This record gives sequence, structure tokens and C-alpha cells, in this order.
Amino acid sequence: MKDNSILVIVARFLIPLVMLFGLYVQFHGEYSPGGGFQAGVLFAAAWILFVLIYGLETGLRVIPLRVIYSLGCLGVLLYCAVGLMGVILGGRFLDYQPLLASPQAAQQAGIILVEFGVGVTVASVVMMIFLQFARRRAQSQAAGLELDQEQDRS
Amino acid sequence: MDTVLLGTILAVFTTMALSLWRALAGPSVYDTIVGVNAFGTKTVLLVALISFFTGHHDLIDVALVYALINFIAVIAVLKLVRQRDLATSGSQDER
Amino acid sequence: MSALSLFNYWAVIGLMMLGYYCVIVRGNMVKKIIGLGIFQTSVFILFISAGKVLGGSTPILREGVSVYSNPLPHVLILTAIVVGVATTAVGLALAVRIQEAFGSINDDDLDQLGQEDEP
Amino acid sequence: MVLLVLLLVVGTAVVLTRDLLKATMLFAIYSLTIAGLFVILDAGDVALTEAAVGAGISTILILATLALVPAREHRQRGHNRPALLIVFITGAALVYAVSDLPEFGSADNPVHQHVGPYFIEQTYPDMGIPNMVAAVLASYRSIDTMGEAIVILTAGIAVFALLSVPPRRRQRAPDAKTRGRDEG
Amino acid sequence: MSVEFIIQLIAALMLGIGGIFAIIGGIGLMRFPDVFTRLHAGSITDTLAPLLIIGGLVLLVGFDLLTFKLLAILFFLLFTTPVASHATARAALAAGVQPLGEDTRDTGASTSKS
Repeated sequence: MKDNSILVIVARFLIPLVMLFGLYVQFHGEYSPGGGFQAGVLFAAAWILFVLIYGLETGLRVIPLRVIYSLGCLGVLLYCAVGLMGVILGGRFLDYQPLLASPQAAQQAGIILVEFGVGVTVASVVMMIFLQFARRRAQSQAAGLELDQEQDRS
Repeated sequence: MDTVLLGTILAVFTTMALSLWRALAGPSVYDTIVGVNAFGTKTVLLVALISFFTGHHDLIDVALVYALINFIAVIAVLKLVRQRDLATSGSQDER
Repeated sequence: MSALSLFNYWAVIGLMMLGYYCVIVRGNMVKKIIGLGIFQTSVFILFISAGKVLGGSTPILREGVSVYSNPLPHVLILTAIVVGVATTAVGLALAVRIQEAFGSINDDDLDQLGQEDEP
Repeated sequence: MVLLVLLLVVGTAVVLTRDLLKATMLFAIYSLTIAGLFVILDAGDVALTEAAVGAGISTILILATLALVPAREHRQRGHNRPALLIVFITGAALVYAVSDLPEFGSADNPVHQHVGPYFIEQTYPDMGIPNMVAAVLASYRSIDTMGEAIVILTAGIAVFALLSVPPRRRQRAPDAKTRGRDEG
Repeated sequence: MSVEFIIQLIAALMLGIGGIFAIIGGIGLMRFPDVFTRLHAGSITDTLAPLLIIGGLVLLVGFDLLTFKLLAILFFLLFTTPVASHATARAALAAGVQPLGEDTRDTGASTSKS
């Protein structure tokens, strides 16, 4: 798809906008529809668009494989860490009250952190799943499996 | 004003039904893609209109997401149809 | 009114049965997964329609509105959708592996393979 | 209402199509329609999620699978009578059960009596944020959400475990022979 | 005849015309004989109808954060749908369109010729 220059140009300036909108959905999620799940999916969708246009290798150069794997786990860890922070500071698990002095601010901080963790996890897991599916074909072809000649064109 | 909005909503509905018919009946894959694309655009308009009609202005975000996701889905379908592979960069093989 | 008021639920049942039929009849595994998706979404619609209050507003506080739809089903379904796509991904991965191992993702073909193996 | 009818039509078409690629695209339409329905039913967050996840990600995932498996279903011989019968019986039972459900959209349904009002009233005093869905998701029911994030991570790991094994040439050569259409 | 009334009138007109264009596009999508003509009908109205409808909505809103969002939607639609149509046409052309071999035959449901 790289040869289609119109597509490349439009995508080139659409991808940052998708990411920007993902950030908006992530951090404005307390005031309008949105939150971690949607933002993560949008972020991953932007990356997938990039991969669709520039190919997987370029996409992996933007976000290396190791970073994707670690981010997926770090998101969940961030979530659990926020939960444990409440325990350490003298509350219950996932109790945001002890985090800050004012209860409302504490709740908001907790919600934002947690949503951020969820967003990171969802984004990287979706990226990872897409990556596994997308590179499978090249691998199978390299291993000598013929895929769609069998029934597909019959 | 509400009547006009309602009328427009109905018009968009009709168009959705027509493009859906195209997507269902369309002989080739490309007809289906055209139908899906038109359907997606009309859904965006529909959501925008509905969010006005009911007065829930915060639902506009949903329309914004649709506009983006629909594009990505259409591009993915096209790439699959053309190259049978979602991961290539497309320039290394001579298609 | 009463006939129309249950129309949502009837449509939900129709969709649910469609998905059910798709899952039990269609041999192709990708089609089965799509059928599962239809089934899933019918359940989503059921929950969301249960949470709707006529004349209510979206569950986002704003001035001048006192009736809101119930936020709880929304939360449940929000998580269910994402979990649904995750399970779909796992199912598709399994389908891919089956295709690689046996050369088919059709139930009947796989049955045949199994029968040939047994004797 | 119109959307629901549209939905039934699309759903039927999805089930009946034999071409998997077309079924996938129709499934994307289906998801979009469902998201529109959620907008009508006042569920903004859910509509956003369904639009992004259902129409975007699951479509792309099914497409990515279709790149790996044959994109066409086998011919099916007619309808499957017993299955149709089972489906109809189940459907009839469900319709009968549904007639006991409370009226759609009435404010004094049992659903709206339990914890819903508490969330609606307490969210702003407790949290100071207007989006109740975010509040319930991340604070009142946060352990639920944590489990859910873990589920997603687990699904990711499962897909990784299934697909990161490099594919090998099929070892069960006899099977391929009996199918008679492999390796020429 | 206040200014607001005139603005509302214009908005209503734009909405109505947008709706009519949408329907025309839908009919074209249904009636035209092959892929490219359908693409033509679909893509032209896909840009014109959003332009009119969202323009009408913008006039209705006045100036707000909402206006910005509506304009963003319009912007995205104006950029994405023509590009998608273009890519579709290109792919169809590259696949050697008109008869389109195997995909024309057994497409399950109703293979009715329009």
C-alpha cells in the first residue's frame, strides 16, 4: 500500500490525529464518554493503520516488540500498584482515599492512574494480538506451508 | 427544527438501508466495500443527528470515533483483498 | 404500548437465536466465531435495554437533568465487550493453529480426519 | 426500532453468507449498527467501545485470520432440520419468558431500584467527576476492572503462546494424502 | 425576521438538502450497473451530504466546543471517505475489474443483478 501516495499522505497526517484523539478520550474520560479501554483501542488502531500502510517491519521499528510486551505487563502492574498503594498507606486494596489529602482529588487521581494502566494494557495487548496474526503468514510461507491455494481459488 | 432533524434522520436511515442492500447484494467484493463505506459514513451522520435530536451533545465523540475506525477497517479490507496479507509493506513484491 | 415495549427483547431473542444457529450449524470455525460474536452482542443489547430509562439522559451529570439511565449495565457491558474481543482473538488463534495442523477448519473435514485415524 | 430491524437483517445476512470475507464486512456493519443502537439507548461509553472494538479491532482480527485460512466455506447441504427445530424451541421458550419482563424503559423497573440510584446520587459528592460510568468502572467496581485487565493480558499471552510457535510443514502427511489436494 | 431565525432557516435548508442528497446517493448506489459507477454515486454524496448536514448542525450550535468536534468530524469524513473510495477504485482496477472472476458467482444470499 506504500505505492498509493494519496493514501500515504492522508494516513501520515491522520495517524497523529487518531493518537491525539486517543489521548483526549483517555484523559477526558471523566467528563465525557471515554476511558482506558477506548483509548487503548484507538491507539492500537492508529498503530495498525500505520502497519497496514508501511508494513510490519517499519511498524516494529516504531514500537519495538520488547516494548509492546513490557508495556502490556506494566499496565496491569500499574493498576495493581495503585491498589497496593492504598494498602500501604493504610486503606484497603484499591481504596484511593489515602493517596491524597482531599478525598475527591484522591479519587480522581486514582481513577486517572487506573484508567491509564488499563489503556496501556489494552493498547499493547491489541497491538500484540494483531502482530501475532499479521506476521504469521510470512512465517508460514517461509516454512513452506501453502495457505490459500487449496480451496480459496477453486 | 425538530421536524427537520427527524426528516433528515429518516433520510439517512433510508440511505443506510439502500447502501446495506448494495452491500448485501453487491456481486463483487468491491461493491460490498463501497456499501460498507457508505454505510459507515451514514452511521456517523446518524449518530451526529441523533445526538442533536436527543440533546446529548457528549455523544458526538462516538461519531468521531466511527469516522476514524471505519476508514481503518476499509483500508484493512482493501489490503487483504489486494495482497492477501496484512503485514507486508507492499513495495517489496511487485504488486 | 405493551406490544412495542417488548420489541427490544424480541429482537434480542431473534439475534440470539441467529447466533445460536450459526454456532451449532455452521461447520467453519471462523463462522462459528462470528456467530458467537452475534450471540454476545445480543446479550449486550439485552443489558443496555434493561438499563435504559425512557426520557433519561446519558449517565453523565449535567445541570438541569434529573433522570439518568442506569450506569451499572453500561459498566458491565463495557468490560464485557473488551473481554469478548480478547476471547475472540484466542478463538481465532486456535482456528489458525488448527488450519496449520490439519489443513482445514471445517468440522466435517476434521471429523473425517479423526475417523481415519482411529482404526 | 428501525435500527433493530436493520440489525436483524444484517445478522441474517451474516449468518447466511458463504463468503467469509463478505461475512466479515457485514459483521463490521453489524457492529456499527449496534453502536448506533447503543447511542439511541443512551449508552455513550458502550457505543464508543463497541465502535472501536467491534467494528475496528475484531474486524481487523478476523481479516488477519482470513489471510491465514481459506476464505470460503464449504457448500452446505440444505438446512439442518434438527438444529432449526432446537433453535425455534429455544426461541419460543425465551419469548415466553420475556413476556414476564418489566416494561421497557420504565423508571421503576427493579433494575433501577438496587444500586443504580446510589451511583447516580453519590458519584459527584464522592468523586467530583461527572461521568458516572468512569466512576463506577474505575472506583466503585475497580476490582472488577482489575480482573478484567488481567483477563485481557491473559488473552494476549494465550494468543502469544498459540501463535509465537513458528509454523512447521505439516507432519501428518497421510492425512494430507487422503484429502488428496495437497502438494499436487 | 431576526438573525437567529434566518440562521435556523439556513440550517434547516442545509439539513434537508443534505438528506435529499444522501437519498439520491443511496438510490444511485442501488441502481447503477457496475462497481465504478456505484463508487461514483457513493463517494460524491458521501462528501456532499456530510458537508451539508454537519454544516447545518454547526449553524445550529453556534460557537462552542461542540462546533470544534463537529468540524473535526467533517474534516475526517472529508478526508477519509474520498481516500477510501480512491483506494477501492484502485484496488478494483488492479484486480482487473469488470467481470471479477470467482467473486461474481456464488455470493450466498441474493445475487440479483441490479
